[in-house]
Amino acid sequence: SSMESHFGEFIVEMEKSGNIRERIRSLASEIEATNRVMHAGLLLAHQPLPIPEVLKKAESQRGVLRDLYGRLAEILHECPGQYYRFHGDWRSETQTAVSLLSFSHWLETGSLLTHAEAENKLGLDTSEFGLDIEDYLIGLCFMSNELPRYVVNQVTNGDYDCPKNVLKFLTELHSAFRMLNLRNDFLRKKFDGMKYDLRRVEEVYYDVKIRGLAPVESAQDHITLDGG
Amino acid sequence: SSMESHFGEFIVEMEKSGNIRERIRSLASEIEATNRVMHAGLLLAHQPLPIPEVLKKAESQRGVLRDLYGRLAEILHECPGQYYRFHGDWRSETQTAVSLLSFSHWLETGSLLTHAEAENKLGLDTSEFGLDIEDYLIGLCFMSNELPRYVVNQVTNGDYDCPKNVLKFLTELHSAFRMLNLRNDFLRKKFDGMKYDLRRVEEVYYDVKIRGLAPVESAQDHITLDGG
Amino acid sequence: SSMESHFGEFIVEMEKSGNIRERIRSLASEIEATNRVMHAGLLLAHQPLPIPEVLKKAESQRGVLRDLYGRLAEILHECPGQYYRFHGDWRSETQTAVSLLSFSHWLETGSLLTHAEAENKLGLDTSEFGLDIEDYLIGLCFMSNELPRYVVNQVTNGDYDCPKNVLKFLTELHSAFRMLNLRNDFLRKKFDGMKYDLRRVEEVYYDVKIRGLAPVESAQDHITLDGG
Amino acid sequence: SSMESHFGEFIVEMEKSGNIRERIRSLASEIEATNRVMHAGLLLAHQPLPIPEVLKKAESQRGVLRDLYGRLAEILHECPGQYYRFHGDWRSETQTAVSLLSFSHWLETGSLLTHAEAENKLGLDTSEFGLDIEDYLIGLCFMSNELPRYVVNQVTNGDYDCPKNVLKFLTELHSAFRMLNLRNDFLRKKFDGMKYDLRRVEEVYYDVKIRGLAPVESAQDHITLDGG
Amino acid sequence: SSMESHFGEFIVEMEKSGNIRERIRSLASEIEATNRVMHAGLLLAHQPLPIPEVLKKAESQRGVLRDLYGRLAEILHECPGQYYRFHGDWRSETQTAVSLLSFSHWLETGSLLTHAEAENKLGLDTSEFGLDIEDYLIGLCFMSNELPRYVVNQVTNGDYDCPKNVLKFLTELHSAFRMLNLRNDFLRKKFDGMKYDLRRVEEVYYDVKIRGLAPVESAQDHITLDGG
Amino acid sequence: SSMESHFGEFIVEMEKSGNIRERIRSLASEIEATNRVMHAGLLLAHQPLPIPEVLKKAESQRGVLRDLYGRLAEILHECPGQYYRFHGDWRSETQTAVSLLSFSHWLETGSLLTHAEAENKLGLDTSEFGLDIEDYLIGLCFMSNELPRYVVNQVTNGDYDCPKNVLKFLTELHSAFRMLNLRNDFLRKKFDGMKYDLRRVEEVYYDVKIRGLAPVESAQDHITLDGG
Amino acid sequence: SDCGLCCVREARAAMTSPGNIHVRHLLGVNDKRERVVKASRDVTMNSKKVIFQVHRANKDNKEEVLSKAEKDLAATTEQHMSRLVKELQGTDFWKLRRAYSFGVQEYVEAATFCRFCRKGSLLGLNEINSTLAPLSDQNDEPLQINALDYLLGLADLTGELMRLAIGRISDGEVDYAQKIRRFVQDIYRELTLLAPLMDDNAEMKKKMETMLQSVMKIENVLLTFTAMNDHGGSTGDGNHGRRLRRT
Amino acid sequence: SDCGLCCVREARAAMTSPGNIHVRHLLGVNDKRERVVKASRDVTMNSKKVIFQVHRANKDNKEEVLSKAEKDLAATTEQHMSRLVKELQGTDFWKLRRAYSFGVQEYVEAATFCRFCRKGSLLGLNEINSTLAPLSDQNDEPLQINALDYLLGLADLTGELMRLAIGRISDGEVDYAQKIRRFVQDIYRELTLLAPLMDDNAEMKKKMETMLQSVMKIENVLLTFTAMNDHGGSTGDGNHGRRLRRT
Ligand SMILES: [Mn+2]
Ligand SMILES: [Mn+2]
Repeated sequence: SSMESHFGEFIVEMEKSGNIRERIRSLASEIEATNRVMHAGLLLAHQPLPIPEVLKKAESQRGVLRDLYGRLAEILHECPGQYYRFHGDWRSETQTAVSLLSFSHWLETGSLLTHAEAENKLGLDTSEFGLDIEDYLIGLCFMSNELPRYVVNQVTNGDYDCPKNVLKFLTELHSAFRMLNLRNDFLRKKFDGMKYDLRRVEEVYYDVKIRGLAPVESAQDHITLDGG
Repeated sequence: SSMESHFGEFIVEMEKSGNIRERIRSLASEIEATNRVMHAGLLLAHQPLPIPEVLKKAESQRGVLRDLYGRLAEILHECPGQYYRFHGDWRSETQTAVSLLSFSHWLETGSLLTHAEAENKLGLDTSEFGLDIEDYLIGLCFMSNELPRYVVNQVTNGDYDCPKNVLKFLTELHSAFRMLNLRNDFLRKKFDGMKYDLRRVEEVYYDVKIRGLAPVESAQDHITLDGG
Repeated sequence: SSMESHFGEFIVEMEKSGNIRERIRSLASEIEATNRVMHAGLLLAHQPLPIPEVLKKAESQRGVLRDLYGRLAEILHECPGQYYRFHGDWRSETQTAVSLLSFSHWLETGSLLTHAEAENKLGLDTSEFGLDIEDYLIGLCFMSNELPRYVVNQVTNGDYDCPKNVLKFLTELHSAFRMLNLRNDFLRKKFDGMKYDLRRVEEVYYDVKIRGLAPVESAQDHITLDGG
Repeated sequence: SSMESHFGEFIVEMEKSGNIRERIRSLASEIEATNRVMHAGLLLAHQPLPIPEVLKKAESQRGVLRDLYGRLAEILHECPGQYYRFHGDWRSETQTAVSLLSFSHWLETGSLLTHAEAENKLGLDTSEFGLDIEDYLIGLCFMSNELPRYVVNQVTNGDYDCPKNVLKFLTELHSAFRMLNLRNDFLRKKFDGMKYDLRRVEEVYYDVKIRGLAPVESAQDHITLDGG
Repeated sequence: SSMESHFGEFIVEMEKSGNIRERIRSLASEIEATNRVMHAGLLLAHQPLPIPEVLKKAESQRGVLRDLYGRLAEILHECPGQYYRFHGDWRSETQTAVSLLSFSHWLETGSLLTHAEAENKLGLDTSEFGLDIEDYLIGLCFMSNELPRYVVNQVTNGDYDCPKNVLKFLTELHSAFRMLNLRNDFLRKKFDGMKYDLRRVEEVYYDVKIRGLAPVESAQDHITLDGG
Repeated sequence: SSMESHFGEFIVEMEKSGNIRERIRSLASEIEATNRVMHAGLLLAHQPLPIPEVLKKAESQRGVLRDLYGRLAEILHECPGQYYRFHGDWRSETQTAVSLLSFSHWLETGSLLTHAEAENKLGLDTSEFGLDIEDYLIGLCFMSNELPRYVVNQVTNGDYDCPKNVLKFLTELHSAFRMLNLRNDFLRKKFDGMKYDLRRVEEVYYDVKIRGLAPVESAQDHITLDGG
Repeated sequence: SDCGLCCVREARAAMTSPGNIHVRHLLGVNDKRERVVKASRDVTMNSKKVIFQVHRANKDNKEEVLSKAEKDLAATTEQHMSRLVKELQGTDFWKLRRAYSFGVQEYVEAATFCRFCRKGSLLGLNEINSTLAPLSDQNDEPLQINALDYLLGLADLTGELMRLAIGRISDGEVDYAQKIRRFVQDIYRELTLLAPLMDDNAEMKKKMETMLQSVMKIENVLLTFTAMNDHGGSTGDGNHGRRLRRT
Repeated sequence: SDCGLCCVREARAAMTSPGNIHVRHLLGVNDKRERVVKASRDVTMNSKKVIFQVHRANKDNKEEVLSKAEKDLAATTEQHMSRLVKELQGTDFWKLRRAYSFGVQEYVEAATFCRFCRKGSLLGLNEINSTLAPLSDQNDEPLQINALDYLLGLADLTGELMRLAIGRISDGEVDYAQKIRRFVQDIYRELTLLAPLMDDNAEMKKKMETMLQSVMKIENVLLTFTAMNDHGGSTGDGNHGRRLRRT
């Protein structure tokens, strides 16, 4: 019938998009597995090991991740303009990846992984397939959640410098986030949680400082904190 | 700090997309209101009124709808490639609109509103902002859900021809849908519900026929049904 | 201390409003008990009993209800302007009361209990303590939910007139509601449910009619339905 | 039909109250935004900055807040006796506002912002549209929640006087609250949380004192504490 | 470490069984697709077509099904004793397959597909990988759900013999089920549904009989029915 | 009907037990209020006041409490054997009462309030209405939760003897609890909390000791502590 | 070490007094609750079997099937309810209620179901409790099923009656189904008054909803089967057909 | 009547073949599942007792208490795990898993807890399974605890280790607590990799969250107790005090 011929047109199109979705989902689950391995590696940061050793494992996954995002980009190039159609299928994995990359970046350099650096580490180019800003920011919130535990364990492992550095970093990050006018959504909720991380790190820093364990501050430190 | 300047870049971008989303949501709620008025008009089809009178009210909203979709298209033209980013904000209203347009089309012509006709009625052009196929198909499922009630009320109002015609239409629609290889998602669930509509219409046709109320079938009818 | 004297001022005021709330809650639970007895009485409508007998029990509670609302009004007169402060404590009971009163009114007269009549039956005056319109409307929705079951049982009990009358009443009620521009809230949700009641009654009417059990319609009936 | 004319009466009334609610909600979200800005300013109190500088930002928002509450009052004057009908739409924002105003007041003066002072700062007059006592009290509880963090950071920043002063203030506030006979509701729950703030401040005071960091107490101090 | 090697073994094991599960799920979705095709064929039974033609399409899928179950059996042979570990992944598809096979068997022979015959048609051997009895029984319930629709459409298509035959079959099936002690909730619920099918078929049978459309019954028929 | 009279008996019974429950709940809330007053008195223990003065207020409530439990016992005598039917309605208040009584007992005597003494203070006889052992034990856990705060404040107030005494008491209490087989989840969780109290008290003890503030220990003390 | 010992000593002393079950439970010696749970599970299982047995009855085998079901019920009473009776006394009825409530509810469901099928009437709580009395030779306070468990069991009964009604209609016993409808409507109405008065009525509230579904299922089936008794098309000549099957 | 009979006849025939447990279950004759549930409940109860027993250990009574706990564990194995072993064989392991899984998890928790307290090491699944082997004299396929239940039990173990760590710290055994921290961190890390691979991992996902809470509780307690070892004020002269107690 004419109805059948009409529906016939849809078959190809639905097959095509269904196929793309399936390939994306399969890639997303590979990304998740890679994240898992990287996460397990970074968990060693809580134990008294030298940082380079901790980073080694995470680093080894970075190539894998880059490769997977490369394959994801290829698929998306097949269907221009449909980035956001399939976004839901990989976004949560990307947020986790950002949180892991930014945590290991911070361990290594003590500074924030920028949006551009994150895109770079994932091998993304901003032209067609970039890193969604919200995903980047949510990833940073997830990273922040790891910091209080890290500080606690570092102090237990005898590193009394750590709380002050983390506090400085987190205070700056928190106040940078506050500049954004967040809607009442998932990102806002995650950001609201960041204040508990900050408070916990302040507490640990207080504990270290009142016991006279923190290294003596120079005047310069003060200035940096004020501007944070 | 450098972190602040880095976050400063996000402010503009997030403001911009937040603004677009707000405008889209506001349009979507206007579409919803228009759908309600159109729906109220089509509900008269369940009462013993002449079809043209029923369609009059619905028709008057078509212009409004077209205008609203025109404004939606304009917004989307501002942010090329992001159709699917905001799709979730208007898709449910569009599905309802399709269901109403296809029901009134069927009342008027007895035939299925095609995808192209639906786009045309909504004033959409396929180049940038077309009607998503799944939304179209879900709209048809919603329309199918209205048919059993329509048949029951028509028979109550003394129109014994109706069940047979509806049955023929629905049988064809159902078998056209069956050609599609649906994933396990919302559309599939909606389509699975269509069989209950079909069954109910068959029951009404049975009621009418066993009581000798249905008009005598010609041989030709038989053939058409066979091919359905 | 000065803080204590400052807080001392609050004690009296909080005691007072706490006391009022307690009395209102206690009254509300008496209203609920009265509703329960009235409801149990009206459940007899589903059994083959003469209507007057069914109504007798419900009627006997009407005096009790009126008395309780009288006492509620007295309390509210003690704290002018605070009707809505305590509204949440009795509104659900009032909605149930409206549904029961309007159902028994319909059983008796076949017509809708108006807002003014409902206020009158509850002994409320509109000046200070009236019946909130939304509570009234929600009560009507609850009443509508009872009608399909009533129709089913009446037909089983041999009353074949019933479906048509109920259908006429419900169709009118439904279309009157549709005139209102309801927000997306509780009332809207309840109203959306009314369409299932309507559909079920249509089905029963269809069953009766196709089997030739419904009394023959006069032309006048048609006209009334058309205008519904 | 008569039913339609009956419902017609409701349309105007529902439109009116719906419109008021919408305006109130929009104002409430403006209040929320203002609170956010004020909060961001007060967060600087946790860093080693001079108090006046911290207060400057918060103060600048006080005019905005006052203006917004003025507009809220105007709307409520349109519908006398319905303060509590819409109370739920702005109460949470008002509680936050009270917490911020009382915190900045305490930073400035070291004393509690009274209910009358709070009304005054918000530009409310008690006749028609006053500050609900519970909202005021909940606001104080929220303020109390900020104090432990403040004390911890002040000590970290080298101010060893702070714990004692805060402890004195909080002990008095807590014991003033205890005079109230709170029902089992939200306020009670918030107040119950205040004891954790008190305990934490006691702990910090202990830390400072056992290390001989606290300034020597005079006999007078002792007396004040005893009476707290 | 030894812990790592110990857990490493589990990872291998879990990956292995995860792999098996994946292969099973993929097979299950192939079975589902095959069921859909077979179902589409059998749906033609509701239209006025000769039975052999209807069965042809279904039959063609039987080989496919048998092949798929063969591959399923192979996978299960790789992990002896773990039939029930993965059972949940294919059981619903198997129930559907049984319902389709038993329906087409009944269309062809008028008799029930036994458990052994079902296993045979699926190419299963009872030793390692048999057909779970509950799946078989649930499949029969699903088949029963199709019968009322079949009867209604057959009568509409002019076959007045059909109701009596179906009624006899269903009555026997129902009374056979009654012998089982069904404590399994799902199966029992499905069996409860069979009562509705039976009732509906009976209803159609009486509709036909009352109008003198049914072929003349012999005395023997009566007895069987009453004793059903 | 006989059914009505049968159910009528249940209504009487349920109303009776509902009435009992209401009276018990009302008593429970009086007990709670008394506990609050007693608690407020005992909170003074955290300030530098002589113990007898602190105990005076608590003591004055003991008569009230005893009276309330007397009335509770009377109600329970009306429904013999139903102690545990209503237990949930007063158990939490009783646990609090035990915690307060045992805290004031410890302040006064330095020893543990035994189960028999607790029953005695509440005026309970073990025959019909005794003190449930779990309630008693949970009460002790609650008391333990107060001790760290007490120790901290006592040290702040200059009493350096206190930590050692509390530590000895708590160590013994903890090891006594360890003898019990706690499978009850709530009690076990509370007991887990006791470990934290113990740890905190120990910490304060060492803080004091390390600074030479604690009175000189004899060798014997050491042994007891180590073995705790 | 005085403090600790006193507490434990006390508990140990209490252990020796056999009536003081809560202390012994606390010390992990007493497994009464566990035994009650096990007995309750057995009561549940066997009661379910009785109910299913009753569903097998039809016009022809009714006497035989019902007798068998009643015998099974009696066996459940003697073998499993008796274990509950032996374990429970006095304060246990309420203290351990959660451990046996489900079993007792299912038992009430089975017993009242048998009675309805036998006599068409409601088996009262007193009657059930009087059958439990002889099981306790040793206690002065024999187990009494409380009204709450009885009413909760009754609520479940309506589900079985719904199944029964639909089955009876399929067998042509429409009048019997009408009788069930009336019976179930009455129970529902009475429980409407009672449910909100019951202790902790969340469970009952949920059952009330299920019960209303069951009542309406019966009503809807009866609608098409009795009232809608077709008269042979719009000519409406029929006083034959199914209506003849009713008597 | 052919149709009905064939179905039932088949079922009845199947009943006579003892291996075909699912048919017999369906006909209500087989109560194996019920017996497995009961045995599992007993295993749970007795394992919990063993765990609590181990918590009573301190430096002084460690040997005595641990030996008693190990004896109780062995008794649980012989008296109750053996019942599971007797009931289960072959396909039952997976078909009836839900009926015994909780008991086995608790048993794993108890056994691994004993081993950690005794030797500070992780008791492997193979070791547990080898203790079960001798219990089955009749089966050729003796019960093997599967990896899923073992890992789920291990997840619960961390909760007990958390309690142990806090208790040990209060007793001054800070180094022991450090050892527990390390052990629990390792388990958590390994399970991070494993959890998502497990069948139906919703249960494990929930346990992972609880486990992280437990790990962090240990870490936080250790923070204040070791690192924060106070040096006697800001003068920081101290190399004495608590630090001396560690060794
Ligand atoms: Mn049941
Ligand atoms: Mn555990």
